[in-house]
Amino acid sequence: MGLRLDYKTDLWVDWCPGCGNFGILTAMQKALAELGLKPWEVVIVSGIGCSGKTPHFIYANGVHTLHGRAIPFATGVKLARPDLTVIVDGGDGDLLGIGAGHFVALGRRNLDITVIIHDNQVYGLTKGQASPTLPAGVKTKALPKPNLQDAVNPLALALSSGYTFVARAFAMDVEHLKEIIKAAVKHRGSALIDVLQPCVTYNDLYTTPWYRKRVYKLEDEGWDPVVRDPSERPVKLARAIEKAQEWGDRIPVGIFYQDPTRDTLEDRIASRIPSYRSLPPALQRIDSNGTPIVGERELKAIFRDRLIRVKKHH
Amino acid sequence: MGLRLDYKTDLWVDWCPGCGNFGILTAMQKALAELGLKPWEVVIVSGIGCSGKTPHFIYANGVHTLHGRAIPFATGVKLARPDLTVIVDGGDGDLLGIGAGHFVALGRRNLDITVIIHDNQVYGLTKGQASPTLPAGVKTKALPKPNLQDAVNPLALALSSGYTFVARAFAMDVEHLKEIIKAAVKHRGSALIDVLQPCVTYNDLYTTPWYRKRVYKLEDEGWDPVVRDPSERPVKLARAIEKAQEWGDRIPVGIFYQDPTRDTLEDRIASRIPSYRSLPPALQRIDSNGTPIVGERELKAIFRDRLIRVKKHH
Amino acid sequence: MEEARFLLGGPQGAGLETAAQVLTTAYAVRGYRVYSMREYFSNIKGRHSYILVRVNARRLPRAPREGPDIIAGLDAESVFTHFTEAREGTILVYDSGQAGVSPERIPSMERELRKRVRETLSRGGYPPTVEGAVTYARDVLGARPLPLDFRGILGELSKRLGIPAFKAKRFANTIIIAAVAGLTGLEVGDLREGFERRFPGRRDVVEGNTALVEVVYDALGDLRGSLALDEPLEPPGEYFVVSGNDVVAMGKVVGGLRIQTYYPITPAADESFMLEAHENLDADGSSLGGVVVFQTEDEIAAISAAIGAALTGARAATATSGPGFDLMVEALGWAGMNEAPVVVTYYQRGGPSTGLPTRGGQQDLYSALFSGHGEYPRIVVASGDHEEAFYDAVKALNWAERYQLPVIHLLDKFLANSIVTLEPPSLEGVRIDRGLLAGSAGPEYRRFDKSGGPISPRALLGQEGVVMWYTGDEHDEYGHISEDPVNRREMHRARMRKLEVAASEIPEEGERAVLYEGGSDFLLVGWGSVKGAALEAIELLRGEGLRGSYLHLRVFEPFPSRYVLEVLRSFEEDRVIAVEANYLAQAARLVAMNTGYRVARRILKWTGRPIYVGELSRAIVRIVEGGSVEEVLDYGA
Amino acid sequence: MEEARFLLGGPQGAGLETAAQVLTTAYAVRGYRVYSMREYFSNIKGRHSYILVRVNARRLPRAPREGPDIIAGLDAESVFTHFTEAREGTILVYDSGQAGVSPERIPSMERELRKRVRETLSRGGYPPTVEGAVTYARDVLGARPLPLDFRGILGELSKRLGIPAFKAKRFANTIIIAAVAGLTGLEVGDLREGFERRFPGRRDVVEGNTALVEVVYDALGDLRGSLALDEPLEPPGEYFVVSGNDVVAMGKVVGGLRIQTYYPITPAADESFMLEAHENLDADGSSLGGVVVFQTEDEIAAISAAIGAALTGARAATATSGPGFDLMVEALGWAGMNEAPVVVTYYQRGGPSTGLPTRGGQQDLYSALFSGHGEYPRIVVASGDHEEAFYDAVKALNWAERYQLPVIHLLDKFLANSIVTLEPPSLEGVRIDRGLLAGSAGPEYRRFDKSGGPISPRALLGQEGVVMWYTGDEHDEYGHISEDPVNRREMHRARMRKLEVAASEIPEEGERAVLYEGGSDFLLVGWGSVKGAALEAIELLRGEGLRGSYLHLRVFEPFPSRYVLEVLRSFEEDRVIAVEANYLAQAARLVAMNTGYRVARRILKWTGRPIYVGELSRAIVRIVEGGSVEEVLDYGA
Ligand SMILES: Cc1ncc(C[n+]2csc(CCOP(=O)(O)OP(=O)(O)O)c2C)c(N)n1
Ligand SMILES: Cc1ncc(C[n+]2csc(CCOP(=O)(O)OP(=O)(O)O)c2C)c(N)n1
Ligand code: SF4
Ligand code: SF4
Ligand SMILES: [Mg+2]
Ligand SMILES: [Mg+2]
Repeated sequence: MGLRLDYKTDLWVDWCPGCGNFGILTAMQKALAELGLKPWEVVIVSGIGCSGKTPHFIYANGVHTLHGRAIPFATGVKLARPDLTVIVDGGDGDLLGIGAGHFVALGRRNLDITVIIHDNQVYGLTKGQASPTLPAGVKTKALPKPNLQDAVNPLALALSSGYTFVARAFAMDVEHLKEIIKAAVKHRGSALIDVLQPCVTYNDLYTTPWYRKRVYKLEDEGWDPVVRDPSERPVKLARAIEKAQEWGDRIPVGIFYQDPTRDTLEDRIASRIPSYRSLPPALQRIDSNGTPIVGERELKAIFRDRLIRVKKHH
Repeated sequence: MGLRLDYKTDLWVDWCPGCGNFGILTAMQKALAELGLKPWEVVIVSGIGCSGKTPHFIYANGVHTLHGRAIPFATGVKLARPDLTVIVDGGDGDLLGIGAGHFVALGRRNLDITVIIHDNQVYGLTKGQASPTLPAGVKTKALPKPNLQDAVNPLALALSSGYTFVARAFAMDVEHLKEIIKAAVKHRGSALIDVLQPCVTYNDLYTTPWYRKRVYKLEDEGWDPVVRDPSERPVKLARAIEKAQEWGDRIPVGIFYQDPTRDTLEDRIASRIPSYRSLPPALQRIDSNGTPIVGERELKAIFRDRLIRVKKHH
Repeated sequence: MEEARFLLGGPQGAGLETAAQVLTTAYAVRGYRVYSMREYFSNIKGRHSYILVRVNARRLPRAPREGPDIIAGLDAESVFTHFTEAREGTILVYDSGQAGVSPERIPSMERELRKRVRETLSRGGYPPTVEGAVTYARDVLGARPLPLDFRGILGELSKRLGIPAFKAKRFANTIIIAAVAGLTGLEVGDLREGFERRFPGRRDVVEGNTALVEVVYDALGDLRGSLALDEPLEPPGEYFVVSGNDVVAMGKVVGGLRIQTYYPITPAADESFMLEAHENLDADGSSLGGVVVFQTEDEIAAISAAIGAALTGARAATATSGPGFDLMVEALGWAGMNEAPVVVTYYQRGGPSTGLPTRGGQQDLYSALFSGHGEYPRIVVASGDHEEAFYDAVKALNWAERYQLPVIHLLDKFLANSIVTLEPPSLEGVRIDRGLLAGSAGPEYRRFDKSGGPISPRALLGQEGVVMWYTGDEHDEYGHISEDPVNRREMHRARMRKLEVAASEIPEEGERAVLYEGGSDFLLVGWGSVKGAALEAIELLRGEGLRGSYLHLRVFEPFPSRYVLEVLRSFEEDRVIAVEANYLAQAARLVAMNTGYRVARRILKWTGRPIYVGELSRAIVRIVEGGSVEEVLDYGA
Repeated sequence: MEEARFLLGGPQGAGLETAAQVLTTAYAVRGYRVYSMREYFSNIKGRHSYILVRVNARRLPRAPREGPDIIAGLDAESVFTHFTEAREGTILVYDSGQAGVSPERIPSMERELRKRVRETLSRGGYPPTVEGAVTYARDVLGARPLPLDFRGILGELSKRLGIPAFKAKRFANTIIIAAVAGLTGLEVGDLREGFERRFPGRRDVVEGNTALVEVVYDALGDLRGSLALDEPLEPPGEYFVVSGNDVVAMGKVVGGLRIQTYYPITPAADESFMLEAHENLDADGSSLGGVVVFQTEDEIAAISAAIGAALTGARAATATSGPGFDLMVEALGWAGMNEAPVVVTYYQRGGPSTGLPTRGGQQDLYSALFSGHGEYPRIVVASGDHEEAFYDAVKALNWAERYQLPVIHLLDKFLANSIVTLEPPSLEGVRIDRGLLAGSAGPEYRRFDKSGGPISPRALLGQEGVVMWYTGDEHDEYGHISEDPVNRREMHRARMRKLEVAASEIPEEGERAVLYEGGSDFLLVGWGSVKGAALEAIELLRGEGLRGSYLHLRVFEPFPSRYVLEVLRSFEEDRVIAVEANYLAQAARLVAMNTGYRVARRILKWTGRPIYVGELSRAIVRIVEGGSVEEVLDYGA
């Protein structure tokens, strides 16, 4: 296996034939190629679920983590190497159920990470239980009884949490999704893409034909998601949240909100640690030939506020 | 210690003198008394933090749980005894940091629980670190450097998560807070009250005088929070979220949103298990004099779909 | 013959699970005892899956065993995966239409296996095709190939039913079910009953399948009935056909469970699914109540909500496996500190981390016993088979309330996913023990009153006229925070002493450990689902003149130290062998911790596959007769 | 005198922590060795807190010891809490203005203590007042009361400084600092330096405090210098005045830590605070880089982010205590499975659950060793004192990378919160060992290549020209999911074998266990901060003719089985005594698990307070001479 720039691995992709994840995978591979990124400059971090397998199918660094924890793992990678492109892939259960706390926290930070939700309204890999995006009262194939719990709206949640780029896309419209992924990666700050992803095996309600009939593009209606001045934020945010409620006969996709006026977490760290951008944690030297860079003299200098000189002969 | 109906215990309340928690405690005690609830019909569930000690100071059942986990513990209590009044007290770190995932999940369920956030923008009991409601760039007393991370808006988060009663109050206006607590307890469904709670020891920015100058009441401006028909939801929700952004010279308190038109989780369970309301899990008989109610005959009857009759002499 | 064994393979999603249920039911209807286990990938569709079924005319088989009488493959991958498992006389059923397929044309096959298959075949000079593998099995292993023309059979079906070919294809998995059933002499009506059970109310499916069975039976020709089983010996009137997951759910219902919280995870979720499907406890038209089955946002919430419910007096439990259990650890400590009766049903799978999520193992004993900071009492009980699992589920609920502490009930994937014919369990002697309740408590009530001993009378949240407090902090008798050193010394001691009470009440011999005596040539020491393989291996070796015994460890906390040491000392030290499905021999090391006795010989397996009877007995022989001290097993695809 | 010991008490928030720092600094400036520890409630303001300080002219005291030369109370509660600790000659400093206060008038006092005080005093016929307690201490215990008029002293201060009384009151805690300093003969200038350190840049505070010291010195009159210490013996030129938290932070900086993630928790958070305050590694004007200290939303995120960072090659760690560690368990297993070098600094506090969050204990050894499902290698090292903690922090970072696994560094609250004068540690021989790196890897790179042995060459995320995969599932050499049984057998074995490599490289004797030989009358077996008390108790008993030794367990995984067994066997079995601050004697039970040797005698303490030298030595005598087999300690308020 030589280094490849088409972002494909030679593994068998073991999703069910017809699964929406294929669309997401293709869109990601194309977006990365078009962005001209080198595979080693990219880290794909995923949770657990059908969606969690995504990194194995992409020829770039892949970190397939724990259920719900892709965001914090990705956060560590990004903090240590802010120059890398870090993308999170997770299921709806993964990111909005068990991982909802991290999802909210990332929004608060505006760390420059792109989060892609594989939103299929079910727990795919555990055989079709209801996920946090499945509405109450409906009964998908594998449920013994209609769903007891109600759905959370991923876009509204992201907007309330502080994400500065919030979009929705449809997995089966690969071209459109690809463009949104590119925009999200280029955006500086936390970006969220909620991808409507048909699960052919367990979700017999929200199917590809069902979506095809309903999905329309925000940009086709002249939606302007961009915050050009911080003062616009409250209104644009509220409007985006209102728009995000639209669901039923017509389902908008596209970029709902984008605020490039906020500083990122990396910016704030750099304002405190001047060397942060040029020498981030992973790239600093810590030894020279095995000898610690911080030797006895340096230790005393760094922690001089804890060092006491003993007064002799008083 | 006899049974008391003023909801006071004889423990020393060990918060710092002047702490906003005293206001919350008094408001709760008064609200419970005015609601005419018996102490054993009420369960106060808390997390860990200065706020977490609240149940010990209230003469009613108290469950002081783990950091961030008050909501799931309370959920278990309420599911098993839907007739009890269950109130959650938690810190901002507790409910919106480590517990944010549960906070979101409760909104999705609309279980009839009241959640009170002791919002002091700091981690009180661990000595004043930044909490998830402290804005970026500010430096409260105990921080070595200005805060790196940004604040989440508790109201917007609650609204996006599905809470059907969302309010804000000021700890030092006990009468107003008390009324809001009463309204929240009476509301059927998940209720959130974000209480602005000055921490005199660690929060030298958002102090009582600071708030006093800024706080105003929504009801004084004729704000109508109530959803009277499901079709009103998207608009009222968006307006409430927009209103929740207001912060600075003027800070609104009061009920931002109330939607009594949604069914609760208890309603949905009762629609599946007919005996749920009359004989909830905790009140069912499981034995008679030590003999299981489900005996050999009943076991076969309940699981008849797994029972095979052997064909003899074929 | 007394017993028949068969292996059915095919892609995940093609109906192997159905096959296990249908076949087990069909044999049960005829009064046979059946054990069937299933192997599958962490994948929804397309990867290889198989079931291993043992049907016996006399008694319930207890473990997987090598040497199938039939290997039936739905696809080429099944043939490549299993042809080396054939032995003299094994009938190898395969699709003659796939004969030319090579491993390279099967993308779902794992690299490692593909490589091994190529090597095996090329070493023997066989072509790397299904044909080659079948020929290898015939020539080298003595198998009897039985090619069936799947396409022709389905064509015949579509003709008989008058349905288009693509619809007929949906019944494909029934070809191998029918082949197995036909070879062993099952009647069409028996299988039909299996399909009716599996697809209640779906007439067309039942009809289609039944029709296909007839077509296949025809295709078998002379071979039909060639592996006919003996008539079953005095079968009882009824069997439950249930998995390990199912029996735990049934035990919990008998034990009075009223709230089950869970977050989906393999191999635990099916238990909750079973409970939810039976949430209304309806017996002959009258309602005995209902079980609330609640899917939470994560495992932290699952255990927390279960504890909250337990405080109100509802019997409450949650079920999970390793990754979920890890997340429950903090709240488990809260339950320990607050003397809350909660049950965690812990299904072990292949670890560490996500590991082999659909495979099995016994790696989580330390985790169950020691996870969590601080010291608090817990009871840990491990089940060895379906029957134990049923009764243990009841016991766990009783112990939790009697000793007011968390009880961890350990099972594993091998048990959870194997389906057996179970005689309806006797409930004679099964009691509900709610422990010490403070039914008439009043305003002076103190939840943690230790004046009467380490176990305090328990009032319930919501009980009229009583108020109480709970806190994870060290507390006084009222449940209010206390940091006083003297209070602390006594409270901590009182909590820990509850385990001594439990130890004094739960017998070591028979309940905490069971010795199956068969002779003193060797002693196997095992736990959990090692039981089945151990007992069968001992029986097998008895035929070869080696007489062994099995010490089955059941309760790890409180540990049956006295009895275990006594048993161990009654055997020659070099004849004592630990058998476990893990790397560390965890139970054996716990024996050392508790008794000082170090079991020096061991047979271990950690491939994620269960221990087979044959490989175990061969390993025993190598230790007892060959002087080996450690054997690592790895049978099974 | 060679050593002075004093106890200073007062309400939380009134400056006891400041007192510890100021006094330690002041004595250090004079060349004394100081050990000071602090007890406090889980409360921000108002509950009782105290520090215990030992100042020695010759060598560093290692543990708390009974019999203070001075007990100085800021308030009445301090007197009630500590008067029974006085012994012959103890000077009891208290506020004469509080003489009439009774326990009932002190709401912050815990019920249990209030009751004990009443009982003690009434049994002796003393009134339940401060006066009564002081008189009791004088009459019954031989203490020397030293009443000071706090109000008068502060009045004098407000006069001297020309500030209003309420402002003068803020300096109140300095009264007892000054009393202690004055009695032991410190000069005003020494204390001043202490204040300057504590309040850098805050002149008014320094001036006010210094002025108050002068007022108090005047008030002491003749008693000033009455407890004067010997001149210190050859002090080095410099000391670090540091807590256990501080030294770990310093060790981490030397060890090359570049990312510390944390979620606030007592008693771990101060370590991260120390790191954050020194995030820019500036030495003499030139920058050596920076440490990113990142506060996460919870502990799950803390460990996950640390692991993520570690994969990029940044040395990464997190610090927590029990409740937080519980939450880290799942991700720790991921690190084990993925051979990720991450360090968890684990500060033990009083458990279980929230327990005694500001008190200490050694209850978390099992948790560190066994938490988490499945089997994976980890190294667990426990530090016994500040010096060990410093070097262990460096070692932990090295081992993590050398063996590519998680390393857990265990400390406890006793060590974390005690402040000592530490000789600047020598870095001679301290190396940075980054293990096997795949610096020149290319497209053919396989992260889990085991062809060269169990440790694979490690490339870093983001390394040019290299791509790699990680997964918590069982995986092949590339890091792609594999469920193949043969791959599994080998991968799991290879991971576990890394511990054998570590065991072969890290010496048992001296590094994994240390024997402090002092004679064969008894052998104490302990770990962590038992070390200090054990060594001092041994010394104390030597004076009484009993010659004992101490076996200090340092690394619990890989366990130094061979050496430990050898040492244990060289003592009479009935002279071997486990000493631990827990209920279960966890380390002793681990010895049995690993060696089969059961330590049958034990001295335990679980009140949340540290083991004192005196109570320990008395317990040893009761075992060695009195035939006792178990002693439970409970000294300390
Ligand atoms: C802590 C933990 N709990 C549960 C699981 C089991 N599990 C595996 S995948 C999954 C859910 C998958 O659903 P989702 O996140 O929506 O992803 P999808 O499969 O639909 O892509 C769960 C619960 C796990 N791996 N870890
Ligand atoms: C799992 C866990 N992590 C950390 C802690 C330590 N801890 C105790 S209180 C607290 C935060 C308190 O802040 P907040 O929730 O805002 O409550 P407040 O004290 O401000 O009322 C923390 C982190 C803990 N108890 N448990
Ligand atoms: S189960 Fe659903 S989400 Fe998973 S691979 Fe199949 S179709 Fe896709
Ligand atoms: S620290 Fe702050 S929140 Fe806590 S008791 Fe004191 S004032 Fe209140
Ligand atoms: Mg999903
Ligand atoms: Mg707070």
